[in-house]
Amino acid sequence: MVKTSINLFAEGEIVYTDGGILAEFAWVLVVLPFIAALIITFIGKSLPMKGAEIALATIGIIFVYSVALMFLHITQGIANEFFINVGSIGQFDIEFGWVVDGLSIMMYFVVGLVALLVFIYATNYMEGEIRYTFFFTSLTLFAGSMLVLVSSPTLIQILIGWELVGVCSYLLIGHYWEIKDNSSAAMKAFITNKVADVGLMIGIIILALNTGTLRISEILYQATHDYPAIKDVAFIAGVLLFIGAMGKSAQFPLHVWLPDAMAGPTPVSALMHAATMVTAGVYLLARMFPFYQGIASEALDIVMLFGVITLLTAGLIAVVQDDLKKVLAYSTVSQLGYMVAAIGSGAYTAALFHLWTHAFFKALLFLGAGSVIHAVHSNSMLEMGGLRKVMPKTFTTFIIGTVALAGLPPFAGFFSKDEILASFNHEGETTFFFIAVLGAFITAFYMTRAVSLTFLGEYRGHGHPHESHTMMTTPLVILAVFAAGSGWVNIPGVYTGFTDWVTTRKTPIIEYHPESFDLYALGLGLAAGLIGIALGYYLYQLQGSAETGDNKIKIEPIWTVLENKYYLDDFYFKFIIDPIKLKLAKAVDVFNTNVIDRFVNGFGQLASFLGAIIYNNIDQNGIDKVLNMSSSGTDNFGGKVKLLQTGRTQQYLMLFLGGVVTISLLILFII
Amino acid sequence: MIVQPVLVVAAALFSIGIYGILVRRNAVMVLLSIELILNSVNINFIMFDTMLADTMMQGQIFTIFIITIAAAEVGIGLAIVLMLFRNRQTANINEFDLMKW
Amino acid sequence: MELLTNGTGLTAVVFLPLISALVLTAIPKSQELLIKGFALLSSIVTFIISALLLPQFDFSNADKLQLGNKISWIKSINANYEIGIDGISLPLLILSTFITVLAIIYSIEHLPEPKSPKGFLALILVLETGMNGTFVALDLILFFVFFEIVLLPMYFMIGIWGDKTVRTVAGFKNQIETRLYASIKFFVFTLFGSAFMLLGFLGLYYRGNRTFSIPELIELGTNGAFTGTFAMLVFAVLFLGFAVKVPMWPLHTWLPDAHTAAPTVGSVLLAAILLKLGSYGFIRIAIPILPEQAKAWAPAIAILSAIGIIYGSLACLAQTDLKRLIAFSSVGHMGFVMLGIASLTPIGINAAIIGMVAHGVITGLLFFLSGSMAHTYHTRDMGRLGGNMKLLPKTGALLGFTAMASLGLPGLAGFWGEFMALLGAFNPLDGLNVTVFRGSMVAGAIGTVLTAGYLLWMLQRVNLGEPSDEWNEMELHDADGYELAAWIPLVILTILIGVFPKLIFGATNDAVVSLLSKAFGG
Amino acid sequence: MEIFEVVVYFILLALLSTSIRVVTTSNVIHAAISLVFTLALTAILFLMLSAEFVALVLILVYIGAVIVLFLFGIMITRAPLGKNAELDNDKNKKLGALISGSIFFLFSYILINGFDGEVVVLSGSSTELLGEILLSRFVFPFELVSFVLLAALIGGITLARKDEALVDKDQI
Repeated sequence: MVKTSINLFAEGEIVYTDGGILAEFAWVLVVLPFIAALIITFIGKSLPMKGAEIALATIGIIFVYSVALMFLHITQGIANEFFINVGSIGQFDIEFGWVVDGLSIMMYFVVGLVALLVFIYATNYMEGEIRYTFFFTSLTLFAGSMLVLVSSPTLIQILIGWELVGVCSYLLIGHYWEIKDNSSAAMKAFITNKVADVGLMIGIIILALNTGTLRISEILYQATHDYPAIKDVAFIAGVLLFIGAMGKSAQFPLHVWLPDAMAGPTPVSALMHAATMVTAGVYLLARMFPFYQGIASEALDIVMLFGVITLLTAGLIAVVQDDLKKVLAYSTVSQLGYMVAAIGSGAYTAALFHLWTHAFFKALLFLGAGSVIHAVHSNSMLEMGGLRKVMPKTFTTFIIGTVALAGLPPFAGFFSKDEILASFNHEGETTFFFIAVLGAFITAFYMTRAVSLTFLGEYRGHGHPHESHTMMTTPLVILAVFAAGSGWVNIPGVYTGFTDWVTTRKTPIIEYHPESFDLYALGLGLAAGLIGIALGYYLYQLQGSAETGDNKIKIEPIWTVLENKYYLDDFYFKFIIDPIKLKLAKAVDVFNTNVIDRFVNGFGQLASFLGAIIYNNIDQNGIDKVLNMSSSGTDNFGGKVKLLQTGRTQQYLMLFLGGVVTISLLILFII
Repeated sequence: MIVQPVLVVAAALFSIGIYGILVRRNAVMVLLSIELILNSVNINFIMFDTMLADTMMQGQIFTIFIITIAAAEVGIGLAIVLMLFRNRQTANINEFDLMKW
Repeated sequence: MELLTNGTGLTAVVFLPLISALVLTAIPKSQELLIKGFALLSSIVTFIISALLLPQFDFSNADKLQLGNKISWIKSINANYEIGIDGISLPLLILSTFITVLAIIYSIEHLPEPKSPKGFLALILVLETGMNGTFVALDLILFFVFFEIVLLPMYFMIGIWGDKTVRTVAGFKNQIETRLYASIKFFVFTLFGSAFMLLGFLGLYYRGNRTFSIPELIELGTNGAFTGTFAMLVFAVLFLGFAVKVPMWPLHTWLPDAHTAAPTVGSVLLAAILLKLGSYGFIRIAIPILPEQAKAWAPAIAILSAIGIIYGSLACLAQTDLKRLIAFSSVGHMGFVMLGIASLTPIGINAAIIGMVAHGVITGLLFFLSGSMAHTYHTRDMGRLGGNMKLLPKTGALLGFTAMASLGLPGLAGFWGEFMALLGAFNPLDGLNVTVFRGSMVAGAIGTVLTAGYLLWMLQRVNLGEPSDEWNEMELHDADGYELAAWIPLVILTILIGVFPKLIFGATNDAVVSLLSKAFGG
Repeated sequence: MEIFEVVVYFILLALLSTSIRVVTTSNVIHAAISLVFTLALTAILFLMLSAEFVALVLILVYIGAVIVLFLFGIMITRAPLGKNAELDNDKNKKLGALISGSIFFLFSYILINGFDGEVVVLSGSSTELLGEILLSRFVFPFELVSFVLLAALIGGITLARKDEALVDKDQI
């Protein structure tokens, strides 16, 4: 265990401590889930709750620990990092470790809280489902992988956490792998992320080679202190890292995996969309923010561009979805667009603030959706409706989530979205600002549509839905509290604690802090939200009917384009995946067997042909003949010599004595 | 007494014995020839014993031994010839060519 | 302890298996239990001796050749029995002894047809002698002898215990048994390469003051004794010899056939150790003795490696045969190893060594699993498999894990080799063509995506989904104790190396750095 | 030249002639009888060389026992009594004569050169001394030889017995 050797001074603005023993043992947060996963794997099935209790206990400990850290952080501010050397290679030290500062503590808390509630929810939701124990193993691993990612002080550990999250998502999305679509969705998620990871990997390689270190804090130090080597590659490295973030945080055009990922059980969606996985990209950008701000501001423009594109395009698709979970999925993509765009505009705190509030209300919405799906046994909103009477708790909490997402005061989304809009406005990005306002309108609209189709009107489905178990509704209630109140930690002009939390880190953050509400942005955003809700309510509740759903308001051909998700999937399959898988791979295989192998075989044939010639002409009729002649000569000679072997003793004796005499005479007289 | 003639006669006996072995066709005759050879050796032994005036008389003692062995040899040899005769009804050693190729 | 440090220990590691194989042949065929027990015991003893060498090995001087000795062998040509290990060969040697133990454990209950434990186990032990010997030999002739010893047992393993199905071969009129075609192809291909290699060795001998000693030749080579056309030719023939064994594109076509035809243990040993002999030869012989030529050839090697990575991955996507798919994946993975070597940087070569070890562990395990599955299902056709997770949960879970490890998941062993190779290729040795290497690196990075693609696709087809009805009547047995005993250590090793790569880097780094600074200065 | 030497020469001459007769006669019985004469002459020679005990043994063993054995052998093998042209292997005669002649030449050459002018001084009777030595110093070989004789006795009996097991029926 090696403590950081260089002290990256915070340049005076925020006073922080090293966090003491609590920070020193923060590795427990990371290691515990993996140990728990092992235990669940091996003895989980024999336990009374089939392993869920271990998962719950683990995540409970993590939550408590993160609360303790959070408390300590709020009272005194912590920024510290720890390294363990796991190998040296050339001039590089490969190090793992853990970082305890505002950003990571915020993430610990979010992951801990959301995961805990999702776990509690899942114990009931998944009851009686196939592979119950394995589900909790994966879920624990998922949380653990996310903690590996957010606790990492080195780029290499980020990469490790990054991919581990991907694998866990693969396991969880493909939970019902008996159906091919599900395993295909899991594969799609993994491979899309892998494509993005190539960007991240190359980005990390470039950064590492130009700074000579893999430690994030040292890279950031160099980025903010005029080191020439890193400056040359800042733009390309920044873009490459962002490509990585695009994969995990589902930015256009790499967002395609996320809606498909709804194939997993709902708790997985909740966890994945709220606290783990999709926030990884935003986290990475936030972690590297000083680098972007200091020397890669051109890359930030690209970040912002993609963020804005994503928030609009994904929001539009959400409007046409009939699947409740897919609406929420596209909503997540859209909200991630907000976060990424915020980072792009330089609003570090705003992005993280939105991540923070979004985690709670999106988890709430997903769990609520899960509760509904659990009750009606269908994902399609066309088979729902009128559920507010039979599922009052779910309905109430879902409404709170919706309002928070739509950005109405005093709910959480209002404050965070407003801060993002204010940042856009402040940066003078007028076009993007209006697109973001439009996004807010769309968000409010599709959420109202979802609520209307699901809870209002008459029930269109089968069976008799009823309210979910307390184990499922309790997390909903708790999350509703957070969805409502988590925005109050960063009210401009009143209390800006959140800003202090997340900016408490070793490398200073320089950004715009709104001193008070930007009334222009606030007004437009609020108006967009209200109009959206009103329009949605009008179209889907007052105009629409229970039988037909939303079929009335289709505007061709935009609707078709949206329903086909801009033909992006078709494009990928038609122009990338199928050519590779069907044509290129086949071509290579054919090349292998028919060209290279044929050549090799031809070589063999040529050799055997030559061999035949040599064999017949030279060997058989040449050398062999000589050999055969020699052997037949021996045979003939032997045939003659054998006549000596008469078997007559006297003859033998005669020969023997003759020999003896001859030799003796020779010795005596000649030699 | 001169030594040379006695030794030469012994050598002559030896050669005559060899001749007999090589030329005789009857197995018993071959054995007789072998006796001649042994006898020539005996003469040599006695001659050398006398010539060297050996106090241990080893020449004579060896001669006695040779005579004994010769007796044994004749016994066995004739028994073998007898066996062969019983099997082949002949004592002609040209008939015994089992070792032929 | 004296015995361990003066070369006796290393000699024992090399020759104990051979002696055991000889003893094994003397045990009557009916004593099956004794045969198996003895083979297992001797492999374990060999492994223990090699493990005992670890504390004797001076890790602070990992760049020096240690624990060896030098005895005159063939006086007339100045060939010596010169052995020793440094940080580069140590991990490979231990890997070799370790995998052999697992292979024999697996063979106890899972002998391929025709069942004759005596011959099969004896061949494994002979093979081990060849492998261990190659890793410790410091004399070109000795190296060559061990390099070739390896061929025979593998040839017989494939030829006798291999796949008996009849197939058509491109360009041949008659159908031929897979095992015969594969074994002959393997043998002739490899022999073809090593025949040239021997020429190269002889060339070095005559130019290099009539010595076969590798350390002496390195000393000469780094001081510029071999230059010009001569060096170019020697490197070319050495390249041919080693590249066939690696195998590098386009000399790889023996590999899929050999792997597909070989019995399970055969393909495990082939993938785990035999392929490493080639890349080890590059690091130990070709690069340090002929540094200038290595520099000249590096871009070509990098390009071939990049082609190999992409090509291997694409070929995998087209396979329907499980074992053939894994075999082609070896082409891709060894491409990463060679890309690392071609970069001629400490990072790249370290990456190559950890990549070799990781590939040995992971692909070895993959072949164990696929072999066992092929045995259980009597087919390797992925179109017929499916739902393996349901039918054989343990095997399926391990297959999933290993596939993840194989696609280079960070935190598992395979990651370091890939990532560090790309890292090395991005900034190759000064004076090398950066564009070529960066292009190869990007190709390699794309290769990682394709690797993930084919492995996940394989998992989807084999492991996931509903099992087909044809397995309903069949009695399928999940992994038994012997199989698990052979596989679990590999799983643990995969995780250990993945989490704590110092296990390998700790030994190799100093050796690699000193090797490169000797060869290229600085 | 003393009368003693004349007698010796005479004996040697007789030895030669009788021994030649042993191998040249075409009558089996004659051959055996000639051998008796040869041996008797040898015994006389021994007597003259003052080896009287050996001479007596020779007469007793050879003439008394061995020749009798031979005669039995001749009788049992049904050798044709009287002249028999078949007795010799005519093809071998010349070559045999050449070889034996060469051997004789070789030996005599060596002996004549090696013992040129050597003279023997005869001493008196030695039988008493011989007995002492034979039963003291050479007692062990003496006993051994008796065992050899015993073995030969048993061997001879075993071989010559008309045992069915030893008869090769295929050959009869």
